[in-house]
Amino acid sequence: MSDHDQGHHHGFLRTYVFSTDHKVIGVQYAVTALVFLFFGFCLMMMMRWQLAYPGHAIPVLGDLLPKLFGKDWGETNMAGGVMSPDLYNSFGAMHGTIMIFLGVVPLIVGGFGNYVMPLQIGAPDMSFPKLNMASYWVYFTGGVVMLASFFAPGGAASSGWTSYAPLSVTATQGQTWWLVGMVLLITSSLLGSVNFIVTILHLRAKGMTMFRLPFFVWAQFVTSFLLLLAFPPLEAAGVLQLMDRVAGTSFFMPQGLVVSGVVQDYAGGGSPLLWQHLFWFLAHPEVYVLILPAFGIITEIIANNTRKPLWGYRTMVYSVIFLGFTSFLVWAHHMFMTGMGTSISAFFATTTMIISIPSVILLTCLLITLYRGSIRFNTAMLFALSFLPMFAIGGLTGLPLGLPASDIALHDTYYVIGHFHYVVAPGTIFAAFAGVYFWFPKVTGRRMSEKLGKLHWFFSFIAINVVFMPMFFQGLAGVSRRLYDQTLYSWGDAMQGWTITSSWGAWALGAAQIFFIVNFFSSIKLGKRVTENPWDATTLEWSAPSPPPHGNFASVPTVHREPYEYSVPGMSTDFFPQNVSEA
Amino acid sequence: MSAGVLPYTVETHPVTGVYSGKLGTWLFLASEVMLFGGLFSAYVLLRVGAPEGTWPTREEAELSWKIGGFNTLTLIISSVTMVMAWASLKMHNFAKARIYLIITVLLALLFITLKLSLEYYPHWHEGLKPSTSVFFACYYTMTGLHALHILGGVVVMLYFIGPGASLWKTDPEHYTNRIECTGLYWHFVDLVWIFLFPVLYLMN
Amino acid sequence: MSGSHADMSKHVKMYLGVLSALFVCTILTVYASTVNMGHATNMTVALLIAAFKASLVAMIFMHLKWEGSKIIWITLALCALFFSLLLFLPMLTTTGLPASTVYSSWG
Amino acid sequence: MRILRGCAPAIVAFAMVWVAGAAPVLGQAAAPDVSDVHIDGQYGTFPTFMPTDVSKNGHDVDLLLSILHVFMIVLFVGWGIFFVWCLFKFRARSGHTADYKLVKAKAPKYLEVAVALFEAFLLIGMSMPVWARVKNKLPTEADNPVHIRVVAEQFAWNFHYPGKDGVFGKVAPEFVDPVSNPMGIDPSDPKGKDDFVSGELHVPVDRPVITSITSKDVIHSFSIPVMRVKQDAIPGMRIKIWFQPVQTGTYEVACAQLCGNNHYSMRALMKIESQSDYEAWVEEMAKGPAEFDEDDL
Repeated sequence: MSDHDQGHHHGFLRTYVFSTDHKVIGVQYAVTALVFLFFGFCLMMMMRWQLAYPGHAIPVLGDLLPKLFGKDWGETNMAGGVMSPDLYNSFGAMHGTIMIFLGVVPLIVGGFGNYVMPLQIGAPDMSFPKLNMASYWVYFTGGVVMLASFFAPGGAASSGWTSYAPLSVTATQGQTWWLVGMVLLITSSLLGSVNFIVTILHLRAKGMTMFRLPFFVWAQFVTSFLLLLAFPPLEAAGVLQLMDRVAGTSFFMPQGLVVSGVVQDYAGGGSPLLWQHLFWFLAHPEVYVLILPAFGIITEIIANNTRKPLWGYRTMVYSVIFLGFTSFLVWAHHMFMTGMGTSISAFFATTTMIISIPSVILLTCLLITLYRGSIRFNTAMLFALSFLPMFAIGGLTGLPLGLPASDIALHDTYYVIGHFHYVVAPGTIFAAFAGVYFWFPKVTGRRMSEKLGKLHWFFSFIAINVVFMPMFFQGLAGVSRRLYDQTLYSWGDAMQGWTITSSWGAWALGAAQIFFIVNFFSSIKLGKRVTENPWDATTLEWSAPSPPPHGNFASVPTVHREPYEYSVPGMSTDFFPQNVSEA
Repeated sequence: MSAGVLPYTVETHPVTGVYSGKLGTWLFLASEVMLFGGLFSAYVLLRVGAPEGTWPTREEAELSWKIGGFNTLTLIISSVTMVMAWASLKMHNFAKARIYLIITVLLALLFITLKLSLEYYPHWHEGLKPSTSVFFACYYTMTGLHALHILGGVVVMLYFIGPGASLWKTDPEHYTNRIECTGLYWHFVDLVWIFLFPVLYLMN
Repeated sequence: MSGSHADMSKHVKMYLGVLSALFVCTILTVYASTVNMGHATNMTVALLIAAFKASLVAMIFMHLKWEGSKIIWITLALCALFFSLLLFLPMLTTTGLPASTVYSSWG
Repeated sequence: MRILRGCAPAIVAFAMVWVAGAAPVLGQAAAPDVSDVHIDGQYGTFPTFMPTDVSKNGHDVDLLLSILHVFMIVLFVGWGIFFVWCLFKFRARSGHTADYKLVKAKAPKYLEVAVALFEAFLLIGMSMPVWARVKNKLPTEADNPVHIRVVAEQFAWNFHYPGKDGVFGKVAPEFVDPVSNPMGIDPSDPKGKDDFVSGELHVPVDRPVITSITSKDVIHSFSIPVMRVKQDAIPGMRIKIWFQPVQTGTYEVACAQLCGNNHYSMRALMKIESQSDYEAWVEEMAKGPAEFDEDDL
């Protein structure tokens, strides 16, 4: 990536593999994460076949996979080319885990955060470069452990990405691998978040006050605090579950469990709900870990492509801080159905309603930013703009789930799946695509093809709605999530047409990614060469060469103004970069 | 530019008032608080939820307050020697600091040895295993994780006694800062034990 | 906290003072646990002594007493808040339900 | 639009793939009914998609859901119109520049407050009372409720009825026999003599039903969509909820929480019967199953 590295006599390994340069690490994160995203999506595309045509052999793969992994594997998991319920469950669990912990978070925090954030604040690198490298390699190891778990006896973890005990405790060995993998991923996140916070606080260029930070940096800052304080309880929970599985303790196992008619030999005295508390204590803030950096990315792009300052920058900063804080207070709204009293459920419902307010504020600010702008519709902007309505749908459908009474009908149905996928897939992943199109010229010195990019956007946007919109209908109809075959139930049978629609949407979405993959790889070599600031942007990363050399800036930048000074009256250009002095 | 020229590795940042390493260490400790917080939360929830008479009494738990108390004192002393090592560096006395560090490591190893030989080993052989009861599950997990933290601290200190000590010659202030950060971590480990001791040994 | 040579000697004396205070507290907490003051009181006393000891360690050994860095205090305050939430909210979730909800065995 | 015209061939190609995809969709639409039992009610009907509601309390949940969705659609459409209008009106074109000055708009603030107030109303005015009534305020004995213990296991529902005496026998895990005594009813307890366990949920119409829900192994979730009832079945906890059927017929009970590989097939039938039919069924069931009662005598 950095062919400007001449003069540094490091070997190949030190330059590209065990590099401490934040840009190399950022690219490593992003590429690894994109591979994992694609892999996680492939798992889902296979599951969608079973959902659409239960009991029918999967075309091509139904033959291919048993040949690839051996006869034994084929007979237990894919007899006759049909996915077994066990395989379905483990694909489901691993789809969630991979998408969240190995795909999206490493992409938007590890990838974009690592690459863009130091450049945006005018820093030569992260505060702790070696720690940064360690963070990536721990993440990588965690990913390898997760992948290896597919080959554990009994297959990969199959208790859902939530791994509710006691199901997960009594599950096959894959679950142990999952726990080990999670502990590694959490450790990686912790190392990363410490580094991010210190870097943002300490390595800002001269003149870069906190309120001159690009919004993306603020989003990363708050996200890092979420990772720092919310992840450790899950690590604790992971250790406890590991003890339950390996040392025979019973943290999550109450007395008198009878599995298949056999009384289990446990000391007992544990609580299954303990796992859920520790898990959701992380996993709700985790939602904001997914969404805040996405907001950061699209804010950059929208400000750049409306050619005007952000409407309500400070309001947005306060909202994002408030969001981060409140996200620690809402976790038990995932547990309304576990037998909760009126007062405590009212407490969590109230905090949930409160947390919706700053989200609405963020959305409103971005919407009003469009007003009286001069909107350029490049690919990055198209993805960023689609984020807004998609996130709005995701956010609004959170309301009936956050109110305990309406949650009775919708809890654990496809409505939930539709809701959080609207937030994360056409939300965060679209923002990530927007970021790729936007910062690709910075990383490679070349532009991605706009034509292929627009095709990618168009088909992805249509397809992703075809995938997820029917899920709301199914949820309202009462179809439970995580069903291997929903046609056993009258409501599932009645909604099967929508399942098939959804599946075809998923495959179309997969097909649409071909545009991206072709575009991505061809543009690295063939894309149009660009100068340092192809988008006429104002933030500091665009004042560094494309790609930036080791150490980032030719001379240390000084910051003179707010981040989004576009269309300043009386200027010859419509952008006024942060580092350009008045004179 | 290489990592060496990053600002605020030694000097304090004008706004935050600390150098990067110290800020990083405190942030890390905050996450550690939440890690042990998760364990304490588990302990409290399980203990409060335990039906009458199922939580072991002090006699049933068979944890000797004598060994626990002695180990508490060991860790407290090691905390003092740790902070003395840093104070000696501040007074530019490297030799003394090194001796204090070595004593700290020895005390840490004493703690681990006692824990293994007088507690874990005999308990295990008496059949008091993590699977025996929720109390013992908590006991082994919490003290085990704490012991791992001690071992981690030992490794770091050994590094600064041995190969890491060369930094003192080139950049004494940086070395002193690193010892301060190690100290922060070490005191935190002590602090966790200060809670573990009454919670596990005395409160049954 | 960066002090002169004389400052440091003062500090060293303070460290030794804290050491003896911690010793005394450890003995006190062991003694207090042998006196039967009722289960709740015993627990409270033990935790109070532990909290006092912990604050000594944090304030003096970890130099929090002299720590002027706002960000560290903010982080610790957040930490303390979330820690207590994590400690107490899970216990409260079953309040308002009949006592028979949670049981230890099937009966 | 120019871009879209440029993409026309690709769009056509994509559409063809879709048409090819639609063929199996149409073929599959009439999926075979797996159970031979006729299930009453309407499912997945446009526009609400919600299943038939045969309970006394379901209406409250449905009303809340309807209000919420209208509210959501109004917000989204209003918001979307402004969004699309902005995109069109302020598109980059020659002669048009962005305005550096930020608008001073009060409207979003008022709208924000209005939304917050409406959310507060939904929460305090609707959700909380419904939750308190449906989930926590159980009917008293004066309401003449039916008591049923629901015990979930991988992958079946057990419905434990107290029999004619209306009192449940003692249960303990050590008495469990997967075939003869799935609930682990203590054979020496006289109150348990007329207890019986059914794999089908039978309830009388127009009487409140109090279910006490637990699980033997892992977490399940007791879900009856037509009754707007859902409650996790958690081992180590026995949670009571209630509902009141208002119409006879045969319906389905499902498990809503992933509980293992056959989670999808954890289905039971619920028969809502007239009082006399129900009593006859109880009479019949309380007699048998002879196997374990007599063996233990």
